[in-house]
Amino acid sequence: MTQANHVLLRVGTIVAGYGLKEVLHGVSLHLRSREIVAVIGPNGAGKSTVLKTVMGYLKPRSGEILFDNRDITGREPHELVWLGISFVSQGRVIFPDMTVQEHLDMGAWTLPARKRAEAYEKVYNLFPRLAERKGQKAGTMSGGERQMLSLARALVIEPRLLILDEPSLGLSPKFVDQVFEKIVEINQLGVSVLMVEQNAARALQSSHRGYVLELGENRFEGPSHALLADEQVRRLYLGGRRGLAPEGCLSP
Amino acid sequence: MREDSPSSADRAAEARPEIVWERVDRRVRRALVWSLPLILLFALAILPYMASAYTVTLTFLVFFWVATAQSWNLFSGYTGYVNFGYVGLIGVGAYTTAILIGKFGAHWLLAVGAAGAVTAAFGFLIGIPFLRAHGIYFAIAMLGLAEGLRVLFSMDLMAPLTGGGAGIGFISGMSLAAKYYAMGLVALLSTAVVFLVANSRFGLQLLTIREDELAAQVMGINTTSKKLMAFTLCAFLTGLAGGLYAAYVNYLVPATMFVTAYYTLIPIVMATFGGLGTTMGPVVGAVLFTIISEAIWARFVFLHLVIFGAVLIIIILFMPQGIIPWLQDRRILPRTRWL
Amino acid sequence: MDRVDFLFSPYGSELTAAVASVIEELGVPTAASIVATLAPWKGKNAKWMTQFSSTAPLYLMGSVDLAIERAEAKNIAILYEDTPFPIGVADGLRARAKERGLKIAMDEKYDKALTDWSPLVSKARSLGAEFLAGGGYYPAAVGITRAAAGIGYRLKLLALVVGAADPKFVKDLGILAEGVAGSDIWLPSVKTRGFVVEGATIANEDFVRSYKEEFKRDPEYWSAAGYGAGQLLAQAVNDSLKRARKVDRNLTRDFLFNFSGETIYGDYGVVKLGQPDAGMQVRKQHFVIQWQKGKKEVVWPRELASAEPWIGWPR
Amino acid sequence: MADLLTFIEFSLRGLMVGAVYALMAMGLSLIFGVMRVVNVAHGEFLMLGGYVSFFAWSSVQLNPIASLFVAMPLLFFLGMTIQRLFIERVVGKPELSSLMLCFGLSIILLQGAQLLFTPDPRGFTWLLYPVRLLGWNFPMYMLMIFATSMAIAFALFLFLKATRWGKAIRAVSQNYEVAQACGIDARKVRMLSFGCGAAMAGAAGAFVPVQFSLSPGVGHEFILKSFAVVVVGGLGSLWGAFLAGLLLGIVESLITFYFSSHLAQLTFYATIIAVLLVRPGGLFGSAEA
Repeated sequence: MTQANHVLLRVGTIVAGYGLKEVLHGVSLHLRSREIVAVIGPNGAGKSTVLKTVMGYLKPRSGEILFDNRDITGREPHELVWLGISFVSQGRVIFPDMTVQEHLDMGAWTLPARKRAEAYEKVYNLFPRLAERKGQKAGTMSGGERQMLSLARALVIEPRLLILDEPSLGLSPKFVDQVFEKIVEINQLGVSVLMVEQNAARALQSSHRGYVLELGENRFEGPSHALLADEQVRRLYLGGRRGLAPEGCLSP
Repeated sequence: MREDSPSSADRAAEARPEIVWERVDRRVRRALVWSLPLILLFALAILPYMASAYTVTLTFLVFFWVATAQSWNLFSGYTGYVNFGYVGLIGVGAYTTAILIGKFGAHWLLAVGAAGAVTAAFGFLIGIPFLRAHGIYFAIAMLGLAEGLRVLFSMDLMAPLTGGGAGIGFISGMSLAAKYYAMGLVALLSTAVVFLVANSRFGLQLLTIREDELAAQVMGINTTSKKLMAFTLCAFLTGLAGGLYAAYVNYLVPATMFVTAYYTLIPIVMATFGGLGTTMGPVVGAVLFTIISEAIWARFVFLHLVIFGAVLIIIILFMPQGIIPWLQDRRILPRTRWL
Repeated sequence: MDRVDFLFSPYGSELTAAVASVIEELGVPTAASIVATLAPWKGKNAKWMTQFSSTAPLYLMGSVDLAIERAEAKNIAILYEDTPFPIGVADGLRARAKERGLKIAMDEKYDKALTDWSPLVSKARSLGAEFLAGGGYYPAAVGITRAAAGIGYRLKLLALVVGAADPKFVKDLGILAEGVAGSDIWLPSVKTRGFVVEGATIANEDFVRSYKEEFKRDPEYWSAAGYGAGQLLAQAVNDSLKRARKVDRNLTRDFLFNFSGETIYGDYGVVKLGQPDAGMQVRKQHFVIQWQKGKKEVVWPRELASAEPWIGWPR
Repeated sequence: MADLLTFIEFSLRGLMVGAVYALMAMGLSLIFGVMRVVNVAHGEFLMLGGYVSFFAWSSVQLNPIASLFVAMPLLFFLGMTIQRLFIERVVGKPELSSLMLCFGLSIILLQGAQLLFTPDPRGFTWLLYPVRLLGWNFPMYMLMIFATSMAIAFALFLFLKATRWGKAIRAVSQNYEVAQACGIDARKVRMLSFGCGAAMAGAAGAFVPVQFSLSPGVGHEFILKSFAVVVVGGLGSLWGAFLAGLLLGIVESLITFYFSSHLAQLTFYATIIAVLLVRPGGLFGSAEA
């Protein structure tokens, strides 16, 4: 498709907020093809707001967003899906009264009818547990299963860019590992990933590059292993924990 | 939602002083501010001696609509809880007066006072459970209440008091002038109460509930008791107005007293048009709409309510804050708490 | 309103009731032309307004006589809307049934918001009622007739106010309207002697003829009521002019309360001034009408009947 | 024994009236579920459906079932237009806006109908003869209306369950943001749902001139009953609206027969109040609110 170093997403100094309150005061970031980029930062840093603005749920007051060199600033969320961007929102509240298969049907909204069966097949191969529960309603599933379902739903269209908002929020440690393993696995299939994470250390370990936001502004950025190794970042954002050796990191 | 809180609005006004009103010479302004209300009050006071019975009756109705629009505004305009069962409160007030005069031969003064008290008590009692329901649920519950009262008041159970479906007639013993002055006082009282509320901590707390009830709770406001206070106050004023209205109608039938499309719609339109959560908005709305109504009523009976509906839609879509704040935003009127 | 000498009243019971007190306060002689409720007069000691039209209880009283004498019904079910006018109609039915010894099998009112009459009509049938009477306004007349037909209810007589007298009734219900009885206060065909005004007698047929020439259609009852009330007030004014050479409110009023006679609308006569129910109509009669072959026929009282009553519904 | 039979008879009778309530309430619930708007003008859609059916009958003798094919599309497009022009602007705004907007629409449609169609009550007679069923006499038209209503209700369930756009409606009502993240244009779905909701009310209305009496104000009684129905069923729940519609039809019929129509009406309003105060999410529905 595109060459490896191509910049897929470029967010240029966006300013955005809710009502009278401005949350982002000019945040910039970019993501290259086949990269996993993690955005971390303390509570209220505006991490999720960045994603909401990229996805078009929130219109930026200034700044621009380019996807594949195309200006997508202020586009509606559903339009972005047609361009190959998938979004998994925070909290895993999906469609409680719909079955697993129906979730995939919805995920396949932008696919032409003839391609859907094949797409379902691929996703079920990636998430064998879901294949066993095609008829189960999402409302009756556990938190971890619902997160997998959310990912599956977002992957049906084989997106070029997958955007994840707090994928590990509220999951038990066992599931947290599973989710991050899955993200890396998805990435290896060729999907670029932009994620926002509360669990900063874990996110940096499973990403190529990272951004640190604070109070709606860029604070640090760089390769994830470098951020993990950085004294200041570790003290301020990783709870001062040592022993998070950069060895576990993905190579850029 | 109104984007400008009163404080920020005041600051904006200070920053840009080119308000149309303020271009007028200061002394002229002061003279106008003091003389206009006095002239108006004086004119209204001598009206019954100067004008025809028709004009007096029409002005009486303007007073009634001012009082009801203000009362509706006092609760719904400030808290954002849409009271779709407003006619129920008017009905309780009206029936209290009718029963006390018609069945017990009470003096009208006592009966109308009692109407205020009974309606306030009624509002307080139903407020306790009803105000637990939020937003749309409250609106629907109130609609159900008004219709339920209509049926209840026509049932045999209540017939010894209400006369059932056949209605209750009585002679109020009030002259037209007495009705006029009494309703005028109720309108004045309602406006005064709204003014006091608007400029108090209480009013600010109510507005906070309207903007975000959860946030208000977090800020330590006991939202339930504030809403209940506002609702009871609204019921009290409505009861007085409804009681005097009964003296004007002289004959109450549940089927014609509890008409939502009339007694609930009109105060809502008047208050919303003038500006919810303002002091003078409902007055402006009531005066304007009674005149419009009277002008088109005779020739186009149905058209007159169509216009009410259309105005409501236009306001909601294009100037949700109402005419007074709209004029303030356009710097035609000053931002003062008197409005 | 300050400088008028007399008034025609507004249309309808509730409006009239509402203005009654204003009229009394201002002292304007008024003949209330279309109002069937008693409320403005009953126990009110009215001094200025008289009832020109008839009262609700008179509407269906004749049908009770018809049911007893011709249909040989043994009992009656009274079913009526819980608003002033139908309540008055039911009062009349109840009083006449008691007076004539007709057993009351069911006596029930319903809320004006009722949309399905079949439970109530079924109840009347389960109580064995042979004569069903009452109603309310137009929707009730149609609804009750439909509900009765829908359950296959066979009645000796079905008499309903006001809707059953409406020409639409037969259009909406077709064959089912056949044999349904109703009440009419005035018909173009009824003969009256009318008033002698300035030497010329204007009777009902004269009124109908001129109306037809003017408007190219039959007058409705409210036109006749208005005209009749006009005749009455004109006579009252003439009377005042004759006595005092001016239009005097008191003299006009006295005439309205004391006169007893006939206009094109029919008989007129009210309770005299000073008595408890002063101003209330006591002389105006109602006819029982019945739909027969798509036409409205007067079937009661006998001396005014245009056709023999049909017994048994549905046809 | 006779008492039990009477009880069953009136339950069945109520069930048939309840089918019309169910149709209307399902539309109301659908609209609420998708855009959190209580369509106070829903009764007027019912009224308009009634006039379509009435004029179809009086001009070309089209029976009410056939006229559904006119009434439903017409109301569908009217609903979509109203949604696009007015309702869409208040979606997501405080409920004061949407409630008052719909109230204004309701008054305009009601008074407009009075100007256009006159306040005269209308109706026509169709299949009005008793049919023996299970030992009781039921009017033929009632059986037909019941069967048609059931068919329409199930068609709606099927549409929502099995079609692409039907599923999209459910998706938007359950999670509007995720539905957008699937590529679904929520504005189109809102238009579609409002159209469907209006068409349901129109379908219920098509039976009004046969079963009840049609006048411009007829919507008022029905909207109040529908509120009771959706409140019992849980606002936003279609199955809840369906079942509660039938249930309240039965309850109304039984109370009218055994007690009085006043008590039956009062039951509706008391139900609204009681349910909202005890379980704001409805009896059958989820406790969402």
